[in-house]
Amino acid sequence: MEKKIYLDNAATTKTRSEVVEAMLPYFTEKFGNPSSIYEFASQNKKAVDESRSIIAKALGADSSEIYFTGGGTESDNWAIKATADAYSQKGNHIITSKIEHHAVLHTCEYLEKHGYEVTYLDVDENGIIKLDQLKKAIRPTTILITIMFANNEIGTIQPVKEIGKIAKEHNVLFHTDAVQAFGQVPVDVNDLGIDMLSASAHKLGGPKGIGLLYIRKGIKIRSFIHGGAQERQRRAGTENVPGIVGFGKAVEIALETMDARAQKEIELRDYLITRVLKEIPYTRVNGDRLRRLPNNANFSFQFIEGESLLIMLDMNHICASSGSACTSGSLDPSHVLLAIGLPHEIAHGSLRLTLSEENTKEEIDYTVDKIKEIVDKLRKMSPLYEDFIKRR
Amino acid sequence: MEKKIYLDNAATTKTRSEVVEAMLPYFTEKFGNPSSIYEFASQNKKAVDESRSIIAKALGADSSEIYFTGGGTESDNWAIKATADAYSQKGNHIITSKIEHHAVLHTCEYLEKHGYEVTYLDVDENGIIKLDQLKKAIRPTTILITIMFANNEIGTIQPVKEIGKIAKEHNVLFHTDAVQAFGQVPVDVNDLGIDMLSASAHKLGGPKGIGLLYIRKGIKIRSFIHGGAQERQRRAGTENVPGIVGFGKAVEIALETMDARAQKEIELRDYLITRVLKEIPYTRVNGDRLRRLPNNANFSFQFIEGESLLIMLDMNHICASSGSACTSGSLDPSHVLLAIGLPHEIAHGSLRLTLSEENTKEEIDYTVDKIKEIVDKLRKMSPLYEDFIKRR
Amino acid sequence: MYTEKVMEHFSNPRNMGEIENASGVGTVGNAKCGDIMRIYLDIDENGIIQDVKFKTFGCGAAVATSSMATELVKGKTVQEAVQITNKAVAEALGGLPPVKMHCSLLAEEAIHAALWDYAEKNGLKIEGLRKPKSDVHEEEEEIEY
Amino acid sequence: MYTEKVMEHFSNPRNMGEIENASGVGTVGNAKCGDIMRIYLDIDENGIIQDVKFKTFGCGAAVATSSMATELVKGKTVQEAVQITNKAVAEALGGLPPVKMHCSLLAEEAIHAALWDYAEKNGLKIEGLRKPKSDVHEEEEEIEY
Ligand SMILES: Cc1ncc(COP(=O)(O)O)c(C=O)c1O
Ligand SMILES: Cc1ncc(COP(=O)(O)O)c(C=O)c1O
Repeated sequence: MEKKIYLDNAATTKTRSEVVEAMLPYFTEKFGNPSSIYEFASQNKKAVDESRSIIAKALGADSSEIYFTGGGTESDNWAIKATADAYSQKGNHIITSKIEHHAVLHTCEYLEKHGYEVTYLDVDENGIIKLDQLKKAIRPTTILITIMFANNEIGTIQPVKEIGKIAKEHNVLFHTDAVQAFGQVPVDVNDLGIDMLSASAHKLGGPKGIGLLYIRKGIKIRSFIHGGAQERQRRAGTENVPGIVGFGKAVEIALETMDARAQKEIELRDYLITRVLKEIPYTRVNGDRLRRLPNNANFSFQFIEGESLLIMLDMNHICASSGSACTSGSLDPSHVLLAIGLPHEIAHGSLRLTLSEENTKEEIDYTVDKIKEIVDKLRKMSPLYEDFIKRR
Repeated sequence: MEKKIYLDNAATTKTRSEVVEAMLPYFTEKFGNPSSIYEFASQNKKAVDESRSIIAKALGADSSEIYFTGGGTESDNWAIKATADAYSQKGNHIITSKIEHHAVLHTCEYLEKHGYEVTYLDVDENGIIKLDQLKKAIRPTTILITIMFANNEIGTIQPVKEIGKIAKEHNVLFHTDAVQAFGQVPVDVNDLGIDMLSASAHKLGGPKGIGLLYIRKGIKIRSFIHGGAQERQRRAGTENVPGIVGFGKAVEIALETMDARAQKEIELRDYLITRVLKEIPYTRVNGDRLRRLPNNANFSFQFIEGESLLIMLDMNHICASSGSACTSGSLDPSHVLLAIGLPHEIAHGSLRLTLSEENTKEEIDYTVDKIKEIVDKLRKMSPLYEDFIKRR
Repeated sequence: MYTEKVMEHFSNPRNMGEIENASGVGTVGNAKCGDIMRIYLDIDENGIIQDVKFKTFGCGAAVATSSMATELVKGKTVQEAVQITNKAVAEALGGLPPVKMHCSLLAEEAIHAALWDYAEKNGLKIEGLRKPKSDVHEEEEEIEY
Repeated sequence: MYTEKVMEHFSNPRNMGEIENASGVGTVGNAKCGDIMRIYLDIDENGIIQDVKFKTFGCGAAVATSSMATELVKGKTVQEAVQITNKAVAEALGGLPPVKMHCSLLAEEAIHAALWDYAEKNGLKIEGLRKPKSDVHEEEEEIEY
């Protein structure tokens, strides 16, 4: 098999060809600045508005509540820092979880250096926060709860609606990083009681470098990026028209295909998990088996190290990840896997496979065969495995 | 003439077709996340690095000093806010000018609300800052001088090298917003003594939504957008690979064609200015006649209002601007025109035409004919003109 | 950003011009804000507005509201003209963008200013008529060309 | 990110395996950091390393440096083996990424640990030989499967 097998859709997705097609006219033909007054540019303003309304509908939000950004990371930074700034009169306490993406964690750490206090909630062995602990963590000075919708490594989906309810009861704003969830599972901001939500186009078939922040009407957070009057004066900078158009198209398709896609991915994923668990000993699946993104499988293979596994998979044209892509090159094992209670050595030996609708059973079979072969090879090479066998 | 005449290249430029072509493979084929470990994604890392090195060379900088951002506005915000943050021990004073883009001005205003002090330097009647005033403005607590390279409305180019020298003499960091200058005129960060520089791809034939901040080696400013370890841990967020590749290609072409382009644009622009001044009475040119961007012409037509003029030009398929596009819809006259000493009524009657190499003499002739016709029509409608004539 | 009706009135403004020896002339707004409207009224002995002209320095909406305002007062009695509100002008144009609503206010004021001038000249008192707020010329500035 | 040479040694590691009744065995690193290296030495009566094997738990660089280290010590005297530095290992591989340089240090340490074991068993003192820093097993953790 010479063709590459892409199993890293949580890192980024292929931009759909329909999306690229939708974007193309906005580079060389309809290239005007949407803020310009003339007809030629106003068609671009219209295109931006159309995208905004597609996306608003997908979230159950109003168009005026959607603000385009340069990506999910910017959205997270904006939501958290601007809330901290705008509500500093009320308090200086923020609640988050130990398994957030670094876009949230490092932003919280930045705020800690600037006089804010942050509570990092624990998660259970499946990666779900404890609602009791959340309730207890709320103080009179708490201004924000920011808990991710679904985890990028282990795919666990949080009890978002319950969190929204608790936030509302305590009159605290609730932001959720839905970068991995939006487009994969249904998200309705009103039903779920979400006040702010981050998303990123490239995780759902759209282009890189474009994201959004949903801000519920009435929330008085200010700009994070100051300048021109774009995005209703809340996010300055010339609008990335092709990116916004592409984001809209990608969301449109993602929503239309969501059910069928999820069904197909869940079937393939469960087949993958079943085969791996059955055929490779000393292996576990990380994350909740039910409350989980349709396309996420995360394994730990005892006695072996993840990077070696990844490189060998790569030699077999299989693209996979050992954790979040952003931290590869780092020597620390994933903070998410440690938070769910894995010992370091096990955390080091983990593998994330995230599917798309384009993957086939044939690809999965080939992948499992290769994983089996490689795990076997690496275990033969492993002093930990040697000790384990000898001790038996 | 049915074809549109685009004379608003300072608002945004058409993305060059070569640029789009360079970007295309990175959407649907080489779509991997550059932070991923596998071969398939590492080609994207290479593409990003190549772009970075093209751009570094164009600025006379080292590759490791170029950080990609989501646009010029983000770059300005980053440079100014992160400097304020990182050097707050040294002082809380920033020097800028009255004619900066709102990306700088509103960021400075934000900092003023957070305990920083900002001096807004005056400019002379051509829009050039006064070096004496700059020197006098420097205090022991001054941590940053941020003066734009070239103005987006009147095209005036600042004495950047002299500013760099003064900054260095006083051991103050010097940031310049070169969004309008980069790609139009030569920029060498070392020769000019620039410590930080903002640029934006869509102003030089690249795509929207991608910019850069040059940060001189050794300057200890921190991240503005926190999260993953991208951009040498200084700017988090999945890299906008197609955008970065497009930016690199656009810079490559902009640099190659700069001399010929500037010559052509200057010729056309001077022809335009000469005809307008000769044929339309009660008209002035704003900005310095020599220290000026090659493609910028900015006029004030007495007794008439700019928006009416723009709409009528638009009816004749001519795309133009009355100031910075970001503030259209606002009722205030341009802060730049007021800063160079224009009275409000004159500032209201101004028109910015910014050329590209694609404009022709025929287009310019048609445009001047139309301006003449429209100004005449609007003056006939103007009570100010009526009073003026009667008073004579 | 503008309705078709606004664009139509902007492109083909009705009643643009001056009236010599007008019964009443009113000028409102100022150059600083970027809009000045002047309305000329020709009112007959029965208080009916026989003719009306305007001159406007301002944006597209300013021109269109001036044009529409003159259309609305033409042929009306002075009493009727006083009743014309900025909303009526805006509505007749199919609406205005929020940032441009002040133009319709200016048009209403310009009618009042012209009627005020007419009332003063003739020693009349017209019910509902307001004194115009300011004179444009106070704020004019000079520049060398 | 790796050189061709690193990839070549990673794909086809030399001397992978165990030696029964080895003259010296050394294990360094720990699972927490994600790398463990174990080196087996078969040393003859003249102090010449006749055979060498390794086992490694770790990243690509860890495997490749282990493989290269075994190549470098094979056939050498004990005294020569002590002189092999991490730099030599890294250079022999055409270089390592900065974040991976610690792997070559680990390889150097593993050689020393195995030689230390050999020296202890035989009551020898080898010049330049360092006592290995830590034992991996101290830090091992348990998990239910
Ligand atoms: C001088 C100047 N600075 C900053 C910007 C902001 O750039 P961007 O719109 O790409 O964020 C612009 C253009 O809008 C500009 O002309
Ligand atoms: C959960 C989560 N949050 C935030 C991000 C950051 O998004 P982006 O890389 O588009 O800035 C990512 C992906 O990298 C993610 O998976």
